Amino acid sequence: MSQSYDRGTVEDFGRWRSFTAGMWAWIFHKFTGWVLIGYLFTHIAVLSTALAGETAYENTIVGLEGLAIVRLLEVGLLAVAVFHILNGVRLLFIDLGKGLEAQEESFYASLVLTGAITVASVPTFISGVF
Amino acid sequence: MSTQHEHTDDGEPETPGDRRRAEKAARAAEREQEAADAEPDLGDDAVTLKVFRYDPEVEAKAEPRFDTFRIPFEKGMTVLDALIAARDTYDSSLTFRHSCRQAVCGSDALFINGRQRLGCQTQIADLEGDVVRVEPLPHQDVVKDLVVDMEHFYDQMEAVEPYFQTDETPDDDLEEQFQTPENREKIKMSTRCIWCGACMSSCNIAAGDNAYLGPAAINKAYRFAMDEREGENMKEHRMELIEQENGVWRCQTQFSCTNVCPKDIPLTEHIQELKREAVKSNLKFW
Amino acid sequence: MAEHYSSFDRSGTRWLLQRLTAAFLVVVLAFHFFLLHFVNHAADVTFAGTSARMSTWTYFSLMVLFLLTATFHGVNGVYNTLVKRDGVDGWKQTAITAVLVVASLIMVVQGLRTALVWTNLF
Amino acid sequence: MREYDVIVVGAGGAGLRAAIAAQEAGADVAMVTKLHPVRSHTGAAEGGINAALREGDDWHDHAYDTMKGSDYLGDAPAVEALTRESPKETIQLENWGMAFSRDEDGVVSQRPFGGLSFPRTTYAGAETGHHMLHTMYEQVVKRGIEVYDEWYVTRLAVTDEDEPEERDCHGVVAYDIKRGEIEGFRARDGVILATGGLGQVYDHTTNAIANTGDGVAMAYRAGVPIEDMEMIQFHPTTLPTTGVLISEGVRGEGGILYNSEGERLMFEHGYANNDGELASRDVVARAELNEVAEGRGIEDEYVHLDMRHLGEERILDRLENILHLAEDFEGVDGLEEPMPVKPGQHYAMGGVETNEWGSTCVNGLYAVGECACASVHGANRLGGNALPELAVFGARAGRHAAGDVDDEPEITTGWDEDSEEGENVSPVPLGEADLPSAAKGALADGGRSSPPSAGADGGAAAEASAPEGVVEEAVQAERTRVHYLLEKEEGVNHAEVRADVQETMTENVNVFREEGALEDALADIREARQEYQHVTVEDPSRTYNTDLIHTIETRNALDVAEAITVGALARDEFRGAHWRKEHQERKDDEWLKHTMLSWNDGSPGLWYKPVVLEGENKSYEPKERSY
Ligand SMILES: Cc1cc2nc3c(=O)[nH]c(=O)nc-3n(C[C@H](O)[C@H](O)[C@H](O)COP(=O)(O)OP(=O)(O)OC[C@H]3O[C@@H](n4cnc5c(N)ncnc54)[C@H](O)[C@@H]3O)c2cc1C
Ligand code: HEM
Ligand code: SF4
Ligand code: F3S
Ligand code: FES
Repeated sequence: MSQSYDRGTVEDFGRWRSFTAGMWAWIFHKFTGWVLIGYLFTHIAVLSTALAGETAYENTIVGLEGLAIVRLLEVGLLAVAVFHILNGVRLLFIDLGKGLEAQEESFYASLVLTGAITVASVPTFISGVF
Repeated sequence: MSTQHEHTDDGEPETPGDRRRAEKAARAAEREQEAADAEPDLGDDAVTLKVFRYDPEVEAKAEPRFDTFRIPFEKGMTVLDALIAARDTYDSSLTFRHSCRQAVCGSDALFINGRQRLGCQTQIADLEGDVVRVEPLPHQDVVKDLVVDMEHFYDQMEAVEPYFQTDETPDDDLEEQFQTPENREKIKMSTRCIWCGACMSSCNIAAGDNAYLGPAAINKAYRFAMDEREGENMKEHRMELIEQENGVWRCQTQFSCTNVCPKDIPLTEHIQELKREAVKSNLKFW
Repeated sequence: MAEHYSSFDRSGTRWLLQRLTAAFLVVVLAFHFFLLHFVNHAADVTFAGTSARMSTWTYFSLMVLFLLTATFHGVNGVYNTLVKRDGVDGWKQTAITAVLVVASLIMVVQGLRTALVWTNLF
Repeated sequence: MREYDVIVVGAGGAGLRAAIAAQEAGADVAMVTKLHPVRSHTGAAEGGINAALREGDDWHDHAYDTMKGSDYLGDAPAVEALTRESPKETIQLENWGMAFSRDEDGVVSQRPFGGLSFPRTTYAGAETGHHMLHTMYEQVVKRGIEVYDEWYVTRLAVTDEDEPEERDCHGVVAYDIKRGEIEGFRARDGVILATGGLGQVYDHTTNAIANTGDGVAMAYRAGVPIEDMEMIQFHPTTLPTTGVLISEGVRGEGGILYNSEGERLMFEHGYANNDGELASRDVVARAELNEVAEGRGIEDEYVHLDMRHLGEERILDRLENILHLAEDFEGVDGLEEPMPVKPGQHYAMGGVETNEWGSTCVNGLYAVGECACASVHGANRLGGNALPELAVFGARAGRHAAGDVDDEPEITTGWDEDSEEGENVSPVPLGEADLPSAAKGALADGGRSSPPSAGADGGAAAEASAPEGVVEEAVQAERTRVHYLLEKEEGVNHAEVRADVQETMTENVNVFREEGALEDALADIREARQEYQHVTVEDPSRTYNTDLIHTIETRNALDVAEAITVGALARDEFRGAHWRKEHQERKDDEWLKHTMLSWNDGSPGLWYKPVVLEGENKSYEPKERSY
């Protein structure tokens, strides 16, 4: 066969510019999914301080919750979770063959809703640290 | 297709023929450059084409580059028309596939302004921006200029047993199989595929994983699996093909295949329907 | 012509489970977030409070199910992205599978042990 | 050198069917095609396949319609083979899973078409050819038939006896477009040409860019006579900007043609008082041009085809593809507005002379499909008769080549006692004769085995007459040609030559033909031939060199264009698609005969052979053709 030119990584990285809604949704869902599973591992690790006793547990939680950075991360976590949930629901509908024509709209709706819910929840999360 | 090389007229590296060829190549490159540089006054109504160039054998093109062509615009001009004009007036070595000019042969799926489209089906007037940027289909190896290697695409198409098979054929030469108009309608969209490869090129999953059958092949499988004439036993066999590891499950509903398909085939929908069918047929065994 | 693929690993089962767990998780995760960040503030969480909740059968079993489904859903999701890609086969595939399985087992065990600290059901 | 029993050149409907038939008859088959099979232009066919399938219909009626449509220039044995076997082949396609449109009761749908006495055009939406092509290719995949796609056949390997009737075809020479290598293909039992149409000799055509008449030109240069080349069909409804076809199915379903005054021209101007829009294609095409000439055209160029009254549901059901075509290629919404249409080159009735089994006079060489002339279409092809021709004659030639048939053909091929010498009509020399050129050696691809210039060392004579030797010599000749083209320094670009040919053909050898204009065209073609002597391939690459391919194609277009024009000039009568200004009547006494053209090693000669109007058990009497 003739030689042929493989555009390799250059192409792969350049391609995000031509991404369409469905592809962004896929990227975001992947990303949020990974964050969530990562969080689940940490979460269980943190909670298992309970094995070392009541005080160890309370100190860890309160200590962590006292840090502004943790509060901010929590807001991020909420955003991630909300997006994953909303887009997850969108995907479930797509799997059921419902609303395929509106796949772009439903992705944008997920984004907007995620933004709104996150913003609305900021006071709750921040209260007490600052 | 693997075929052995038979070197006939280019034996030793330094024959007069080779020299002439090299000189000729240099001249051709020069001419191209001139053509690309010279900006004839074409008035306001000119199209600027930026075209991907690559040729492993020609030194000036061995490292991929973009050439710019200015083409006088005509009403109703398609990207394919513009490419033909560029080739016929400026640089006859500009290489791309084309044949039917009417979106049925699937030869000229290209990456035009960041999206997979058929050159012949894309009106320049409908494109945004001043420059029309034409590249070969992403994720396929480039053979030369805008020509990509389609072998892998064909292999995937042929991997799904893309031919009608039925439990029983009519005995008589003149006996037709019946099919309800509803069933024909059901498979109608899926039968429209022209094997252009645009969908495969647009799918990130297919890009990252050559084993994935890809939207076109799955759609082909759908076309037969849903055809009531094939019969129940065949359908089971079809579902097995579709359900294999590299089949439908790899699809992550990115929809880009559906977005780019020049024949408007609802690929994602077909893939999703097959996933549900597969689950249903599996449930029976539980 | 390409050889026909013949590995009939019916990934369909895992696909379906991923959806079913997702459907379940929508409810539970939302509930979980709501309960622990809005109804009870995370900062005010106490061992006793957790303990009280964990000592009702419904909440306890819900949380255990949450743990199991989320682990499956999450790990399976990661597995899908990692394993079924070009070039990942043979020992690499086995290795990734093993690491993921072990990690989820550790997590489930650790999670269950923690839950048992809180509950007074047994 | 590769070796097979049967080699099929071209993988459109005709080639695919031939390959399947030959393989089923036990032959080891390979297909060699310059396009991947599914890219063949059969995929563009829209309207349908004529087949007498139904109660109340009869293949004899179909044969009668076809004969009448051909204006009595069809050969009855071929016409009857077509119409008799079309139902079987059509059902065969259905059995292979082709997605025909369906009636309520689940049987395949049929619709009326121009020139038919019964609605027997079996269709699959407005994309019948697409379905047919894909269905046949699927069967080829199923059978594992070897396909060399993107291999361009440049020459036939034919022996060089003096009389074409004594020559043998032993294979072909092909250029692997991707690798840039030339290889020989030896065919033990037969070579089947199925290279399709030649529309690219015109610039307004429904044909694909790849339809350059390669097969016709190659066979012609190898000594096979070509028949009725002047018979070119112009389709009345093509889109003005691109030539994209709007299927006759639109008129079949009830579409109406209007002129700029809003008159239903076919009736109001009396072009076809009975059949109106559904008159035969030549009639409608001339009617439209007449309207335009008399100032009743729109923008002085086209007329309107209106299907809005059919209603959205029916249009979407049966003609959806038309909506896409009108939208994509003319920017018109067929549901809201009438579509602009004008005549455009569509089909070549003539081609390589064959009998009703697809055999040519050269031993072991067959031709089927649009590149062949059996002749079933005579002076005018009926819509929906080409697709069944692909299936019927593809299957027949495939079986015959594989040695599965021992019928005596009724139609003769080559020169015989009934043939009649023709006079030279051309004001300029034809063919290769007297072309002054240094390049003559390499460019004068005679198509026969003797290499034109290089390495004619005589010594290999004995070896050369063995089949392998014939192929090998042809390969050498082609290597010389390709080498020459790639090496040549300065010169003209094939695109200029091609454009000149297209221009003069469209200008002078179109629907309306006049003696003076035809002579001008011959002079122009002569000039283009001279230009072609200086042609050069700028692209030096061996990889996917389309410049080279198009240059070789242009050579074929030249030979074909000349043949069309010579035939048109010779035939001084008005028959079917062939209209002559100075000769406004059909001259049955003189012209119930085929125009034949033989290459004669570079100086083409005209001759004639009688039409066969004797059918199996009846004779077709020429009648006046009115619609
Ligand atoms: C727009 C349109 C609509 C039509 N609609 C109808 C209709 O409704 N009904 C009907 O009956 N007929 C219709 N026709 C006519 C009919 O479709 C064609 O006559 C027929 O499809 C030709 O088929 P073929 O197999 O002979 O050639 P094609 O399908 O053109 O195939 C030619 C093959 O030869 C190969 N080839 C050519 N040259 C070479 C070479 N040098 N080396 C190697 N390979 C070569 C090509 O790759 C291709 O595979 C229509 C035609 C057109 C253009
Ligand atoms: C609560 C509601 C949730 C919903 C509705 C949901 C939905 C989904 C769906 C449908 C998928 C499959 C995407 C695909 O295969 O195309 C998925 C993937 C995934 N989910 Fe969730 N999920 C939820 C919660 C979680 C949680 C709690 C986690 C983490 C523990 C998680 C982690 C993941 C991961 C890692 C993936 C794989 C993403 C990828 O790599 O492509 N999800 N989710
Ligand atoms: S499905 Fe659509 S995009 Fe994909 S190959 Fe077929 S026609 Fe092209
Ligand atoms: S783009 Fe790819 S992921 Fe699925 S929906 Fe289409 S095949
Ligand atoms: S040229 Fe055939 S699809 Fe564009």
